[in-house]
Amino acid sequence: MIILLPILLPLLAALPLGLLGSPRQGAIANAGLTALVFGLTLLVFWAPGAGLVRADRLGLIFGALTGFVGLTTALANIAYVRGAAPRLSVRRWRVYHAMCQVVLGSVLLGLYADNIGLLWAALEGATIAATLGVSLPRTPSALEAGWKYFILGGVGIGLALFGTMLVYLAAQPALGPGFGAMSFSALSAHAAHMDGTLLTLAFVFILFGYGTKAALVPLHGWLPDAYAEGPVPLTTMLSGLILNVALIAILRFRHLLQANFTAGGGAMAPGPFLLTLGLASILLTAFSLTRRRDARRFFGFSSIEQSGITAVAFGVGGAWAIFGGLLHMVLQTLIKSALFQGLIRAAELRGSTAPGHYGFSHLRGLFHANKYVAWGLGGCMFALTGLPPSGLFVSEFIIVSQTIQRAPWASLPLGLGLMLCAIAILRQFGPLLFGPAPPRTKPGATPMVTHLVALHLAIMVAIAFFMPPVVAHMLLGLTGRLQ
Amino acid sequence: MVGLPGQGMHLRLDALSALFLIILLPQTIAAALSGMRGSLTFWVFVAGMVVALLGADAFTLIFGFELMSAASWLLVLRGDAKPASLYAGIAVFSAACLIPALFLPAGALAFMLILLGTGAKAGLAPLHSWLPRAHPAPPAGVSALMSGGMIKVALYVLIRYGFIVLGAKAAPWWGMVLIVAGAASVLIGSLRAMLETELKTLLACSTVEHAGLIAVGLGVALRAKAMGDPALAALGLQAALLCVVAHALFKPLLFIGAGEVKHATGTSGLNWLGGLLRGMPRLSGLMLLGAVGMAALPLGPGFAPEFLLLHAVIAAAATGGILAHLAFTALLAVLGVSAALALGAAVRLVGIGFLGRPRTLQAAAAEDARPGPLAGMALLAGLCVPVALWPGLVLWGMNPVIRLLVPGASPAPLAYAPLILVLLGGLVALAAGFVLHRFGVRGTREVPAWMGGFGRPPAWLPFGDPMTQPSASGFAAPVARAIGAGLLAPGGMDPGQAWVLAPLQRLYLRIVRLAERIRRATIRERLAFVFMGLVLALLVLGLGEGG
Amino acid sequence: MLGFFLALLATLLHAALTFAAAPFLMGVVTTFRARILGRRGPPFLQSYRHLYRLLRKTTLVPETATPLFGIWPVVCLLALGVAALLVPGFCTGMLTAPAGDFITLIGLLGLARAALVLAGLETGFGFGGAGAQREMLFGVFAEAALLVVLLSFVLLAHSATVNGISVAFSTGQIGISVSLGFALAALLAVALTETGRIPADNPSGHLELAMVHEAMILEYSGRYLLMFDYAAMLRLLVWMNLIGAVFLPFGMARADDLLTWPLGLALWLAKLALMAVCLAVFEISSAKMRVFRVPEFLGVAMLLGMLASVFLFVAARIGG
Amino acid sequence: MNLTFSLAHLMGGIILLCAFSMLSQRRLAAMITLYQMQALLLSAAAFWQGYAQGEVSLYLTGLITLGIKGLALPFALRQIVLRFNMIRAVETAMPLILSMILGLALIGIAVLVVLPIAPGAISLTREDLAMSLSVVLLGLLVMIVRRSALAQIIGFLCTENGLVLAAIGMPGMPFVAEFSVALLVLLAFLVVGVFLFRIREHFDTLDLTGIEEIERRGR
Repeated sequence: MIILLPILLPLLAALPLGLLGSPRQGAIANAGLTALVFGLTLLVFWAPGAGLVRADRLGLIFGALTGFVGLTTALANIAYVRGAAPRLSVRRWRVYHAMCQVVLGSVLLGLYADNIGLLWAALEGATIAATLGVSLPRTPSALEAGWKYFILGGVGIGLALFGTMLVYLAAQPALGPGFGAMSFSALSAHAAHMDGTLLTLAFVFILFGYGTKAALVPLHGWLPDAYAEGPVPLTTMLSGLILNVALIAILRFRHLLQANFTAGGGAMAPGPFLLTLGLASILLTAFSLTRRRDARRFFGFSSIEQSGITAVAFGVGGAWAIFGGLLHMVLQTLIKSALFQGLIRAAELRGSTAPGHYGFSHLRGLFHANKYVAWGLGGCMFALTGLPPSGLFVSEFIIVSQTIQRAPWASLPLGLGLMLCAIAILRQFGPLLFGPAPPRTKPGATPMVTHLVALHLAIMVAIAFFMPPVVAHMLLGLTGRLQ
Repeated sequence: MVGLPGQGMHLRLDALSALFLIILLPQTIAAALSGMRGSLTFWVFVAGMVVALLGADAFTLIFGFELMSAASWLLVLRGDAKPASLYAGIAVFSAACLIPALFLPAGALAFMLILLGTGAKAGLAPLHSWLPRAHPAPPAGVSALMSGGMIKVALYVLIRYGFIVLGAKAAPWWGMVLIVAGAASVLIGSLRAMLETELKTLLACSTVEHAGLIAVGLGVALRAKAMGDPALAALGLQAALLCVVAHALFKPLLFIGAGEVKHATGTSGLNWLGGLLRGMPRLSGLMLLGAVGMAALPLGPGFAPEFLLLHAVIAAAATGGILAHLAFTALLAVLGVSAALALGAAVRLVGIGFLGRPRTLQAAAAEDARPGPLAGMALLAGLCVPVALWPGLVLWGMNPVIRLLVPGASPAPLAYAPLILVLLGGLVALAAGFVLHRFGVRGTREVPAWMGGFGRPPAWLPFGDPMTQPSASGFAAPVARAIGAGLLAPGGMDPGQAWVLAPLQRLYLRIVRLAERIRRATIRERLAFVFMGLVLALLVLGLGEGG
Repeated sequence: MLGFFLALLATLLHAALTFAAAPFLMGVVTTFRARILGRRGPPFLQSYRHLYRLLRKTTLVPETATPLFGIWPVVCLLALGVAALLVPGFCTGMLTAPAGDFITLIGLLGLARAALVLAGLETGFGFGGAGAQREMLFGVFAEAALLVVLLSFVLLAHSATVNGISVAFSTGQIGISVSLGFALAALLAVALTETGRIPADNPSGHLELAMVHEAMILEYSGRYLLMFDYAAMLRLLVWMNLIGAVFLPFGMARADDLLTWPLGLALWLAKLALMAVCLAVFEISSAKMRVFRVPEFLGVAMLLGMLASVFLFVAARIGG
Repeated sequence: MNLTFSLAHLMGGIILLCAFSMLSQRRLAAMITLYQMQALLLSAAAFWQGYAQGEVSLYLTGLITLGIKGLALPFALRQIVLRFNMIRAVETAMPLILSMILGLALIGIAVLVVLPIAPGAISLTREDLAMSLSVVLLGLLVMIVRRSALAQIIGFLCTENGLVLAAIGMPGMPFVAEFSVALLVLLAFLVVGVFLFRIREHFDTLDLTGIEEIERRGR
């Protein structure tokens, strides 16, 4: 079973990583393992597995994305560890690398699993690993962030489990007891015959459970702190990957509900729930971004916004909107990981990558320190706003236009929120890049990671604007089935 | 395949987009000559405008429009970070209005959104106050293209949607809304142009005025078209489109010139200039020509559009009920006041900046402009000449556009014939020249200025005491006292800033404070948010399914 | 062919009479004014002597003036000269009639004003600037009032050229209406301001601080001053012609009918004389206003113009 | 068959009662005792369901519950209480009576949500579902209305009990779920232990006000 390899390899490798090696060796091993996993995620396209772990197209695509982002993050991580090694003990670094691998493996499990129980277990594993990772720096604020993450994440996990059991219960009339009632493919095939009322109840719990992982408002409480306090490369994984798994899980359950609703099975339409949470996320972010003085917290809020946009897209429904939402997830993952890599470089140029060194006032005037890093980071920031030539323009265009057509009432808050967020991000752009640099700033060398950032951005633009029609039609067919 | 996944981009070239592309060309060349050739962002900016003009589907249109906004934002940011955020806000706001509008069913809501989106970008009141702050920020070439080209692209979108896409559903009151917005911009723009002392800000205010003039013309045409009066619609369109063409020539000219003034003297504040005509004769001559266009004086490029516009408004006053009649009468008064204010602004620009004595040493030592910008300005000035002297020809060239916008219209010939005026003027000049030559004493003698009988300035002030000269702000003081006090917000602030943007900003801050309170919640309170959300959802569920 | 020839002849006659009579008219007004005040006043031909004297004087150019110093008088003179050719005097239907659009006329007056103001700013001395800024302030309201008045004319006459308005009004179908009365009052106010007569400016005043028109040309001398002075005279005539053509169109000759010319000429002179007397009487019976009262004065004119337009509409509604 | 259901009902009801009485307790020791009772009842319920359904996995669940939740966890919690000298009453965020009214309302909502489910459609009775849902919600409420970290953890554990109560009622639910719950509790407590240890390192008590203090400093 090839499909088990990319999942088990990192999970098993976590043990030796957690017990052996210096930080530097750990980072290199981490990168090597991740490269292997990336290769495997590509290989899996030809062997999507069977039974409990059987990847569908969606899982495969996001699996490859996870592998790629994991790889670039791990590469950037080598440089990060080199600079940050003295800050933590060797044991902590070992735990840190082990947790990176656990997160990677659990995320892949979550994406590839066909079983709703496995999906849940995967997310739980990822949460625990990430909690440990976040609290590693052991400063009071890091502990606090980890504690928040644990409490809110734990509650979310509990709610998701309840939802999962309710889904199983709702599937009883159609599928009877046993593994069949927990398999996504079986559930989606028999969605119409499930108990609609129970399914709706289940969806509410799933939404609030996995919504906590996806950091939708009002379940977002853990995210900004976790972003700001944990080690940066781990934050990258958090921002892109765990959010993605949670959102895809929500998408899959939403599909069950929608199918049941369309077939007249007694379920409520999932749209209003998702739209409400999504719009709340976007609007709260819109008003929270301006006052942020710490760059990582700032981009943490931006992640909440992106989750909200995706949730709105899923809530709007229809093949195009879901396509837009998925495209948005892919692009935003690429941008965010590039952004955090750039942020590490920027902080390094200013002396330290420790948490607390990411204030905008500390980073400002990057252009005077290093032109390429500045443009890389600035490009990522600009890309987040959704103005062309950023790829997010395409996805946001699709989402907004679909919202207008399918849920007109939502378009006003959506447009307002997107607008305010974009303005808030652009407001930071000027000072960060071209503002007066703090005194005693020395121009720094151009690190290799800048190329990685550029690569991310190039891929992002290419995916959005140069998608071959064949691929686009294939994806639209996929989202049509998911609708 | 480039563009929206699975759909791509579609381009189209018709008479309307061709017209706007043509007016884009000379100013792009001029801006490139003025020193923007090497800037990638500048070319992206131009490309955005071209794509927006050529776009045949909503995606391409918005893509080009926003690319243009984004690139120009970056250019503004590099010039001056302060107005950049405001500019970005307006750019995103127009997208936020336009994208929904393109997908709404044709109707009043769609048109109003289009009007908001394009009006914000084109600097129509009440969303104009950003323009005088943002347009002067980037290098002169970009300012030129922003004023001459970018607002035209916004108006192009307005025309395309108002007349073609939503044309079938148009109602007369759409035109009235456009006219009101235009009239307000005309009045505020011209008044502020009269009061501003910074050269580029002054020009940007004048841009607001011209955008308003174009909007008034379009409004008259839209109203007439909806009322089934193609002749009047054609007249209004002629006025608007001719204004588009003329403004696209003389405003970039003026902006590039202003940039050169700044380059030569280190300042573009009128109160620090003066007497530039001596040091920069060629630049000053070209600026004078541009100022004639800006002031809408006869034989200048700006007069024919103004002429057509006034005629269109007068003709429109004869249609509709008593309210419309009153409105158009008031509109004429507004246009009259503004025309005179624009004349005053142009006169002040020339009279304070280029005539008189230098007010600073930099102004006294200014050397003529660099050849590149000068060549660009000369190109624009050369193109101004046919527009000024033979506007009929330009209007003839526009006929396909007008027929495209108002099917069945037959544009009337122009009643204003500058060539005849030139001929008459020539005859008068001949006669006067003959009299002076035959009977008069020739020759002039250079003497110290009389200065109302005051004593000569000391030797260390070769140009006299600058403080004795009328200043730019002093020149505008009577107007500021007579009109400004009534039309502008307290403190001479722009009403759009004081009564639209500032309250919005306060509202925003209030909500931000609320959001901060949510952000500062303790863990327990955050948990309570989750819990409340869940309970609320369950309640909705229970009530929804139970009831 | 004959019609064209007659029109050409009428135009040439109009041009000759206008350019020749302009100083005379100014002289008449000045002399009348003095007579009514009980002084003897200068002779009627004093203006010609004044102009001739300027013609024979050397022209002085201030050191601080720019090369454009000599351009402004020329522009001012040409703009008003062309305007004088466009406004019909003793007859309608001249060759220049089609080009004599009212708005073109407003534009030409604006051009002349711009040249005058720039001349005031040319040397960069205080009085010129003070005069220039006042002139600009007056212009703002004058132009608006003029446009509003024009609206009533155009709606009544269905023509925007001065010639067309004159023809339409002379046919008598319009009749005397309230709105024309308002329009007349408004137009008179604008005319007084534009020509620099008493409530707005004192043409014979010599206190620099209070001057408007004279202050702007203080640095000019010789033939440049000649041009400015002559242009001022032309401006007065243009305005009188304009008011005559619009409000007193009766008895105007038709260019293609030679027989009407004598009466037309006689009546034209009589109208000018009448207006000159009226102007003189008005000037001595009122005082010059403070600068900031003038905008109010013109604002009233603008409101009157709007009232004219409104009454026009009301009348049309009642009549139709 | 009738007996099966009524007994299961009875136990579920008592578990709910335990959860509800937790709301009314001010002292940690009493809360721990209530939790222990709840866990013991839960394991009994699991055994009973295992017997009724003939499922071996349910016996296993019952054993895990008995061993860890019924004995080990309360013991550990008591140790913490003793060591940190937290006998005194804990601070509540709102008046007790109000929180109990809220608890009642929550039970009402749980019933309201469960009512529309078609009675015959599923084998688990609606009442059982309503009870487990109520326990979950009450646990969350405990987390919100108590200011002490330990009390919050007890609330969290109560929520887990509710989940297990639902899980053991699921007919033929594959073993995955039970295993996961056990894993969750184990791991969760592990992590909590780590946290307690560290929070002990930085603050004098387990009271979360210390953390709230950091929060107030703001960023």
